[in-house]
Amino acid sequence: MSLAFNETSNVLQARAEHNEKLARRADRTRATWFPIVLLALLLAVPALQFVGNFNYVIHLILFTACYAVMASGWNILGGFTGYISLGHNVFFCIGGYFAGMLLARFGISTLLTAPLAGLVCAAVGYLIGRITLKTRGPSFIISSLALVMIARILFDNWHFVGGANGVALPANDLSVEWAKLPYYYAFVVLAALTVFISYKIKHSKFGLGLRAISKDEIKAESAGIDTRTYKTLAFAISAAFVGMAGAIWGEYLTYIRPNIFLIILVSVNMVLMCILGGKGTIAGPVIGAILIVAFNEIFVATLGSSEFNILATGLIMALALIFFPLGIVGTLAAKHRLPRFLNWD
Amino acid sequence: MLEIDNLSKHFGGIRAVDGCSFTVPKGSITALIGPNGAGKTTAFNCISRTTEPSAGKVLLEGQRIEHLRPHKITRMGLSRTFQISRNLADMTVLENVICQSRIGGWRDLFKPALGAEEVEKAMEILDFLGITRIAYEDGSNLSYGQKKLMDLAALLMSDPKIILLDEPAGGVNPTLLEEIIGHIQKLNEQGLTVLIVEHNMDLIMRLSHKIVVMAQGKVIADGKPEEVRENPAVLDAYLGGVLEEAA
Amino acid sequence: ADPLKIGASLPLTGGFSIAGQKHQQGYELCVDLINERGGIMGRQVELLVSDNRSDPATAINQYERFINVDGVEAVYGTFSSRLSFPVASILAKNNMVHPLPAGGALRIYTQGHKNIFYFQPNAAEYVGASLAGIIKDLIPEGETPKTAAVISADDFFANGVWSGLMGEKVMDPADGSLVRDLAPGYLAENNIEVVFSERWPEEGFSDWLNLANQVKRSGAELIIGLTASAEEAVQLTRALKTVRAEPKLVYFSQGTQAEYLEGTGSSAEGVLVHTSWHKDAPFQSTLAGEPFSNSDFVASYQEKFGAVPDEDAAIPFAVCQGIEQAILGAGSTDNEAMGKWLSERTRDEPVRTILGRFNWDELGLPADKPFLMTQWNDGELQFVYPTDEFEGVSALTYPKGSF
Amino acid sequence: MADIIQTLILGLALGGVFALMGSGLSLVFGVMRIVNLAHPVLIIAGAYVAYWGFRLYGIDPLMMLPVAIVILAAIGVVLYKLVFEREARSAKYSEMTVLLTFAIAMVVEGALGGFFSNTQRVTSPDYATDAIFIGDVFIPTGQLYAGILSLIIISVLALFLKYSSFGYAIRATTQNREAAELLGVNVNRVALVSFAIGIGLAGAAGCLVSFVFSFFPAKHWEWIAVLMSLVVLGGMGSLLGTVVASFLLSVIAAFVGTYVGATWSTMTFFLALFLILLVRPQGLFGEKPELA
Amino acid sequence: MSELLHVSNVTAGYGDGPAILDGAELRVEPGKVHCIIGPNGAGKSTLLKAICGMLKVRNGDVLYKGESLKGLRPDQVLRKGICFVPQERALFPKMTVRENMRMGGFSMSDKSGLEKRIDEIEELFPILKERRDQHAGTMSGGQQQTLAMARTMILKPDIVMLDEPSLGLAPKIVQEMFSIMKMMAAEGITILLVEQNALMGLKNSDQGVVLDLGRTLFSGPADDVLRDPRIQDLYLGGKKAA
Ligand SMILES: Nc1ncnc2c1ncn2[C@@H]1O[C@H](COP(=O)(O)OP(=O)(O)OP(=O)(O)O)[C@@H](O)[C@H]1O
Ligand SMILES: Nc1ncnc2c1ncn2[C@@H]1O[C@H](COP(=O)(O)OP(=O)(O)OP(=O)(O)O)[C@@H](O)[C@H]1O
Ligand SMILES: CC(C)C[C@H](N)C(=O)O
Ligand SMILES: [Mg+2]
Ligand SMILES: [Mg+2]
Repeated sequence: MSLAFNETSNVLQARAEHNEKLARRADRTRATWFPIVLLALLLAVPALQFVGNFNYVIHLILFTACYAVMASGWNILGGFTGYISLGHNVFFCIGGYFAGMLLARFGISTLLTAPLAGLVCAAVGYLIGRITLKTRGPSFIISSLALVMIARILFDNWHFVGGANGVALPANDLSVEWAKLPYYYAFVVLAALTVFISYKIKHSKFGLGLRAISKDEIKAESAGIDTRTYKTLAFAISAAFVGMAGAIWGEYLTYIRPNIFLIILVSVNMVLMCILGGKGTIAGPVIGAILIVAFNEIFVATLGSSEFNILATGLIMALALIFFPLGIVGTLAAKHRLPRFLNWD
Repeated sequence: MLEIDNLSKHFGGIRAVDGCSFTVPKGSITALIGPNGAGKTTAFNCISRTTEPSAGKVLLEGQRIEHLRPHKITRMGLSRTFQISRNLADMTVLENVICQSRIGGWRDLFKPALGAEEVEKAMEILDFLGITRIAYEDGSNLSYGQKKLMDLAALLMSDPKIILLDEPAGGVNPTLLEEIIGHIQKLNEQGLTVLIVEHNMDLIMRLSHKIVVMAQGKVIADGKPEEVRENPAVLDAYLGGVLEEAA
Repeated sequence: ADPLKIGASLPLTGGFSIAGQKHQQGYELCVDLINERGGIMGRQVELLVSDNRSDPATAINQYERFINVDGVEAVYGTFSSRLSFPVASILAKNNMVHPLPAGGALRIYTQGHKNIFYFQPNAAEYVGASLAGIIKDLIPEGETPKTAAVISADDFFANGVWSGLMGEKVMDPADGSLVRDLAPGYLAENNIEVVFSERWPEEGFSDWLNLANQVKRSGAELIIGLTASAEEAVQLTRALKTVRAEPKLVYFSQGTQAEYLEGTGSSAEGVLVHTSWHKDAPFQSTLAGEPFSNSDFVASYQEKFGAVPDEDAAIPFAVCQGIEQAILGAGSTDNEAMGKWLSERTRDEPVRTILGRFNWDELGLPADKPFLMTQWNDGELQFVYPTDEFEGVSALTYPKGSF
Repeated sequence: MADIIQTLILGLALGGVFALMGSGLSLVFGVMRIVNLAHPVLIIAGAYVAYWGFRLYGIDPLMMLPVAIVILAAIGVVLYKLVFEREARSAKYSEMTVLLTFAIAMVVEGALGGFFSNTQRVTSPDYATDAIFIGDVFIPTGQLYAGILSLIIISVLALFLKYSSFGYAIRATTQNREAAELLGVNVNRVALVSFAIGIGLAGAAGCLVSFVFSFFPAKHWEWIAVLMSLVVLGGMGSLLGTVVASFLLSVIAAFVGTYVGATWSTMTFFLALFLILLVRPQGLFGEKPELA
Repeated sequence: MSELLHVSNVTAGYGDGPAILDGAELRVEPGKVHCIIGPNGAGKSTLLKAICGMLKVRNGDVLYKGESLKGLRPDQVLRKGICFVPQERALFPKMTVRENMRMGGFSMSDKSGLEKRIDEIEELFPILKERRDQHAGTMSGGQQQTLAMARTMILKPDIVMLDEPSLGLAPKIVQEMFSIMKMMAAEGITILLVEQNALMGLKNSDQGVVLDLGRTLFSGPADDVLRDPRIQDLYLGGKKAA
């Protein structure tokens, strides 16, 4: 067999063409208009109260927004940085108690103290991160689980804040149809803010560093990234968002008690929403939150009750994970089938 | 520029690096060679602090660095590649490369990840290495050689003062290698210091100003290429009869 | 006519599932019987039950859905103080009558909610009175236990009982204010010295043998185990048997259920448990305007579910009866009117349920209604105290001796 | 003194049970990198097998061991075929499995609840509430039997992994799936079998648990964190580590329970985990990771 | 010309990505050493993976002794007598050197001679004997490569496919390795290797193959490949190769 070409330049040219054929292109189809339209719609929803009683719709959106905040916040650590925490509800709890006790003792609404609660959580998160972020992978996951248990026992035995029995918080004075609105707006705005900030983080040097950490910490470190600071910072930021959500949630429920915050279902929900929607994506946590809340509602409404409810929830979760291993946004994007409006990255 | 003083690293009973001392003069291309398992990679790891040395000193421009965390060392201008290339999956090659670019202070942290200038610079480097087509490919979906090249690209991105290359030529096509050698020489002329580990003797002989030979964790020879290739100890321990053939 | 919708959110799964499912049975049975008898004011009752998975936030959520989406005209309460506490605020905000089947903690009632009505004998803090009564009334002087070990789950209800026994102050942690000062406590009043006391956490406790051993070592003659569930009662009983404890008297706050007997067998002998209901109590009540006795309840329950009911099914049944009577009394499902009617009940014109008569004080707690004390004897839960309420009281076995 | 010895015995007694509960978890993680959050609920499934054997036919729970192992191993096979086989090649495998197994835990819990109701159960063979008294000090017989059996089972397993040819294949597959495949290992079958063994261990643990603790479907949530901390503390995937950690922690917990307070005894597990991670992130018997 | 292995017009790629190999041809003759060269990313490793069953062959066929290997799993291909040492060293990092060697004989049905065979091979590679109980993952790059090579010799397969065997080896060891390879060839083992150390590879081979653009551009006697100036220019590093 002889050479299939004559001139070396032929090959070089053929190679250029061949490369062109195989090259993967940059993906630049982002739909920022969609989240903005969504936000505008959500801000208008309470107007429905003028024509009827839509308290439940408002409650559902509020609840979804609350989880969207937590899931997006979690995503900064779990999605970008690759540290799966099953213990983020600890910050939900700390935020809830911090702002809740200020409300109980001094009557300051949590809507005002939420940012402060966020800061407190960031500080606590920073300290805890300093310890637990030494471990990686499954060990980290489990240390986070242990964190919840420790927090649970401590809060259960802290009698100043009511121990296991918790504290009742005063409800606001608004009439039934308007009582939810302050919290509704707080959560919707907070969700928008969280999404916006995670978008900013993801596309910053900091975000790139976090993603590098999630893949190979040693490589990241030797690339000049201060991994320890980056990841504790990511931990603190994500704790702050979860904490702010906790602050408002406590007042909304008018009751704070360790096992409202510190049950595994809360932290798993955050994780699940991210994974289902697409870990490390911007839209993922929001979509995950919407879907999980919706599933929940559908099951409770249609199946009413019973073990079947748990079974079905688990089943949906398993199927989603099997068929969308990268989450809905992630998997569709990998297959180049992501509808445009879901690409917020 | 870089001074290694009595460096040791023990793993249990194995003395991977055993009281090793040598220097890398500023502006030079220094080669570190030696048989398999001599401790070259381990020495690299100690210098870049990916491994904690058991004893000894490492000085970069007169400053001791063996206690610093790796990113600090990198920020001081010392960058390295890995013998078995480590790359970041789920990130495009472009991101892999840009990830390595230098970050100034806090404020830089929140700048856009892929700044236009950086992308341009990165693309130039990729183009030079002939791997533009994989710029948006996932960092883990590469051939062995492409990974090595990507590593090299990342290194060039970081504007280092001194680079440590661990077998950069391994698995790279000879034709491309020629170009890379040329490039390294050019950078060197512009003032970059290079410490290189390689088994490709041809490359070492052509490139380096100084050769350090290690065996069993110790430096057994240190000098100009001409001197080292005549050294019987080196011939015996490392080269066999290869050199004659290649020359 | 449209069906009359009534909603109940219950812990059908999760930690409280055993009790929660029985509550569902109780509500269902009652609603079925009402519907068989023609419904309330000619309207069939439609019961909506949702599973809140023992989670307070979900419970709140579900009551809101009942009210805002399903348009229920009345609600039944949920199980346990933990869940009832937050639900109380939400129902108060929505001006619904809130009948509680199980929510014994005093603090639920001291928050100032109107329209809240407890359908059990009394608040947790006062349970100890019955135990004290037994010791005073049924045990010959000189043989009464002199020392006690008090061990308790860290549970809302159990903590309440603890406060009453030990004479603690009940505080509201929200503002640090005093809710009730219970000093000196039922034990001190009866000259019983507490030689050992300990609490175990709400979840995840497994060191029962160790705990039981310490109880035994303390040499206490009276063992008070404030268990939060039948499961804990089983664990504790088995552990006490293993370490061969030999107290004179044992009281648990949970353990009336068949599951308790199954898990402990003959070790249950002589164990006292308080209860709000007993199958042999000869209470007469009304259902759908017709007379309905406690034994009718036992019979119809057995017919429907093939088992003997326990208090976890009986209490919700009583709640359902109470709401029915309130609607009839108010003449409509106007919750304000229903609440008014209920709070106007008196000892002579009470609500009549299979738990007996109910009328409430201004807090929403039943007035003048003692707990029943039962004891496991010969594999049967026998009613032993108080002795003067009705016929058919069995004798107290004393001392208990070994397990 | 008697108090101290007694506390020690009680700690050890509980440790034996935890060791077996944790070992299946450890095996499945060690071999397949699956963090199996469904393990505790499968232990409960195993306990149900023992329970029904006891209740319907009066069979001693210890006699039900082989039955439970077989049944649970079969469940393991089904789970593997349905869920894990297709996931095994995914790069995100290890963390994916945390969530997948969480989902499975819910499905199993729901199914168990549906079949057996949420009522709490316990088997009561005579030895379950008996004890051997030596003077003032007693050894609870139920936990003694459970502990001895669990150590036997674990030892057999450890020997099997270390020396059998299949054990080699298992370890090889864990470390480098592709390489194992290239050397002629049918990696899917290896994964399948080892998963089945791990779940079979849950069945064995279930039998022992059935008379030591009472159980109901939702009970597994209480165990997850405790078992996980044992496994992490011992060093992920190290059988020996899990056993040592189980005994160590149970003993410490017993002392804390006696001398500090029952509330704090559970805390021991988690606090110890935290402290260990501080000084030895890889756990007691884990491999030291690369420099962090 | 009798051929042992025939890769005809094979198309293959990763996942549902583009076809990396597009019409690759390869004829492997028994008892000879074949060397594949080509630029980085040409698809050389991909070709070997496709042969051994790690990658699905989309089009075309792989015939071994006239039988198709398409659709077989790697462990099945191995049992047919084709042994593959991939480029990323296929070792078990947390097993000792000795255990790694034992794994090499995993597919043998009769394991009685295994230990002896390992001892024999260890004689050839003294470092392996010395480091017997060290975990493979902690060995130096070159040591790992040696181990991976040595391990394939346990089975005495029909065909050995080596992806850059000289990678990271000291010159002296490279020489040794090539002489071992020749030894194997002399014993009748057919060798198919991919080399970026192309000069060295071709000099020690009988047949040379150039793979580029996902296709086979040239195949013929190794000397011809070495001598062609265009190939020198494109793949061997230019003039100095001569
Ligand atoms: N983590 C470790 N544990 C034990 N021994 C180790 C470890 N890392 C390296 N070694 C040993 O230290 C010695 C030096 O290894 P090193 O990787 O530095 O060699 P090298 O000179 O880079 O060799 P090569 O040219 O083959 O890459 C080797 O004998 C190796 O087996
Ligand atoms: N796991 C993978 N997933 C997707 N694409 C891959 C993967 N591995 C390799 N590729 C692509 O296939 C092409 C060929 O890779 P291959 O490894 O066969 O090259 P090679 O000829 O062996 O190169 P080298 O000499 O650098 O080893 C590369 O361009 C690479 O982008
Ligand atoms: C009597 C019990 C059933 C009451 C319930 N445990 C509560 O929390 O109030
Ligand atoms: Mg090396
Ligand atoms: Mg290759």
